Amino acid sequence: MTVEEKKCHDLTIVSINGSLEASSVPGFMKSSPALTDSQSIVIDLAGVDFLDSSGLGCLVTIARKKREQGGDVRLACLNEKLRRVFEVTQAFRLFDIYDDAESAATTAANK
Amino acid sequence: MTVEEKKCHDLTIVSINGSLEASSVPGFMKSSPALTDSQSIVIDLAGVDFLDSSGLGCLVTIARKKREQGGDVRLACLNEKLRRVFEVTQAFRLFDIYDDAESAATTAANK
Amino acid sequence: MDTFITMSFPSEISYARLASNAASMVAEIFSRQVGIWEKRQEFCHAFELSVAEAFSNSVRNAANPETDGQIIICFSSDQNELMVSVRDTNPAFDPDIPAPDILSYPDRGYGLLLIRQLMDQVLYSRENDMNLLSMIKKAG
Amino acid sequence: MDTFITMSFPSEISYARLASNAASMVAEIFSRQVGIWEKRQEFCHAFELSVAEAFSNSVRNAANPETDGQIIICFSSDQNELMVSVRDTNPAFDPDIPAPDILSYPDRGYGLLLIRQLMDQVLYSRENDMNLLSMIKKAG
Ligand SMILES: Nc1ncnc2c1ncn2[C@@H]1O[C@H](COP(=O)(O)OP(=O)(O)O)[C@@H](O)[C@H]1O
Ligand SMILES: Nc1ncnc2c1ncn2[C@@H]1O[C@H](COP(=O)(O)OP(=O)(O)O)[C@@H](O)[C@H]1O
Repeated sequence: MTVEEKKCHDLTIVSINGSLEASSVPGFMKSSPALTDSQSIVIDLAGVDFLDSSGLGCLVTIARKKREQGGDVRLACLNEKLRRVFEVTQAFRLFDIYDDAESAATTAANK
Repeated sequence: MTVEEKKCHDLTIVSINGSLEASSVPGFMKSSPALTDSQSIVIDLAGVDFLDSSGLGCLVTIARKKREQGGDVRLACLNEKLRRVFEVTQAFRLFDIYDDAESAATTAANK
Repeated sequence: MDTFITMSFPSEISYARLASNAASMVAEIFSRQVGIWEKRQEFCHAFELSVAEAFSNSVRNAANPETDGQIIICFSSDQNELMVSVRDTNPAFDPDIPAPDILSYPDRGYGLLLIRQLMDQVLYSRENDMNLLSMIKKAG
Repeated sequence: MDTFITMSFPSEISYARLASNAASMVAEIFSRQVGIWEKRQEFCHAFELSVAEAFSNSVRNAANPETDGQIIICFSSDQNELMVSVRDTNPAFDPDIPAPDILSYPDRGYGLLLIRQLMDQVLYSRENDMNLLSMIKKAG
């Protein structure tokens, strides 16, 4: 799993490539300070082919921590498999989910 | 495995996508009449991620049949794994191998 | 149902992806064999994710990570369904543990929920001091 | 060397890719563990292809395709090497069969040649009426 960061409309977009699962979650959480600070971010999941319950738990934790600090996290580009995970666990209720990272960033910046 | 055909300099380029191995060889041999007629062809292996001894045997057979009929077969775009198979079996001695399908077709057409 | 594939792995998280990929490939072969090729993606994902969850649960909840407990995965099928079972030497557990309350932002507890939702039937039993979690999905 | 993974498959060609993919993944995990990550691609390919060849040989040369012979694959390792062994119930064979003469355009006979070239050591034995082909590659 690799993680990249870029700025878009003053927002950080964190892009993950690979699978977000039990064995890669610890590395992901350490990959970027943007995941734990109070700033809003977009997480681009276009490159994520597989997400398990640990990966989901880690995204939920990021959302909780951001919101406790007044920030937010938006998700972009979930493939069919990822959408299914968000549906059957009802986790879609916790996230704004966008078709692409740019529009997620634009919407967030305009709020 | 999927197979596509296109014309380039009057030559047929057959492009394979997927793996060429014991279980896919029979389907491949039936996929196109260009593989067994007397005309020269280029086989583009850019999309082939895996080749086993059955796949190699099938390419050698195509070369033999073409040459018996006065035609030829050129191979293009072998990745590292495929090159290794051609090297350790010495099969590179039977084929002209090109970096891309276009130049294979151009060279063949100029002969 | 006949068991046709058996796999035995060390109880280590590094093998979870191997086990779940294998499950996805078995499901793909089954999808072709029984003629449900058009819904293979959903079918394969159910097996891939369920085995990933069951396997990582087995690793995480091992009573004694030092001893050599293996995780054993079996695939069985007939024309109508594919079953994967995961066996470990862990303490017994309750497979019907309720789903967590999503609105309280739980950081865990989604594993068995995902399995129950993606599979058609989940059976749990305790045999010879081992947990046996069997997960079945119907072709139809 | 300790055997750490065992897999048992039906003797059918549709499982060849599953077996060879699994071998490649085991080799990748081993490459990380023993610190030969920079040459993992060659290492994984050797296992992927050797298992593909051994597996399809087992399927193709079954004496009695109707009876339920399983193909059993085991992985063993120590710090210095990774070994995969493939066991089947076929008639005995000669693993040292000479390489075919490439200039005569042979359509087959490359399988054991590939295995011998890609692996560091190939051992063959006959045990309990089964063929056991063990293929070893050194980390160093
Ligand atoms: N294979 C297992 N061995 C022992 N306990 C298990 C096993 N699988 C699940 N459990 C128990 O069930 C609980 C719920 O599992 P799960 O729904 O996957 O959520 P999580 O693993 O995130 O807690 C686990 O916390 C554990 O106590
Ligand atoms: N598992 C096996 N069981 C029985 N015979 C085998 C087995 N593997 C190889 N052989 C024998 O060795 C021969 C050479 O195998 P190989 O080098 O892979 O070439 P090919 O399979 O193309 O003939 C086979 O034709 C077969 O007679």
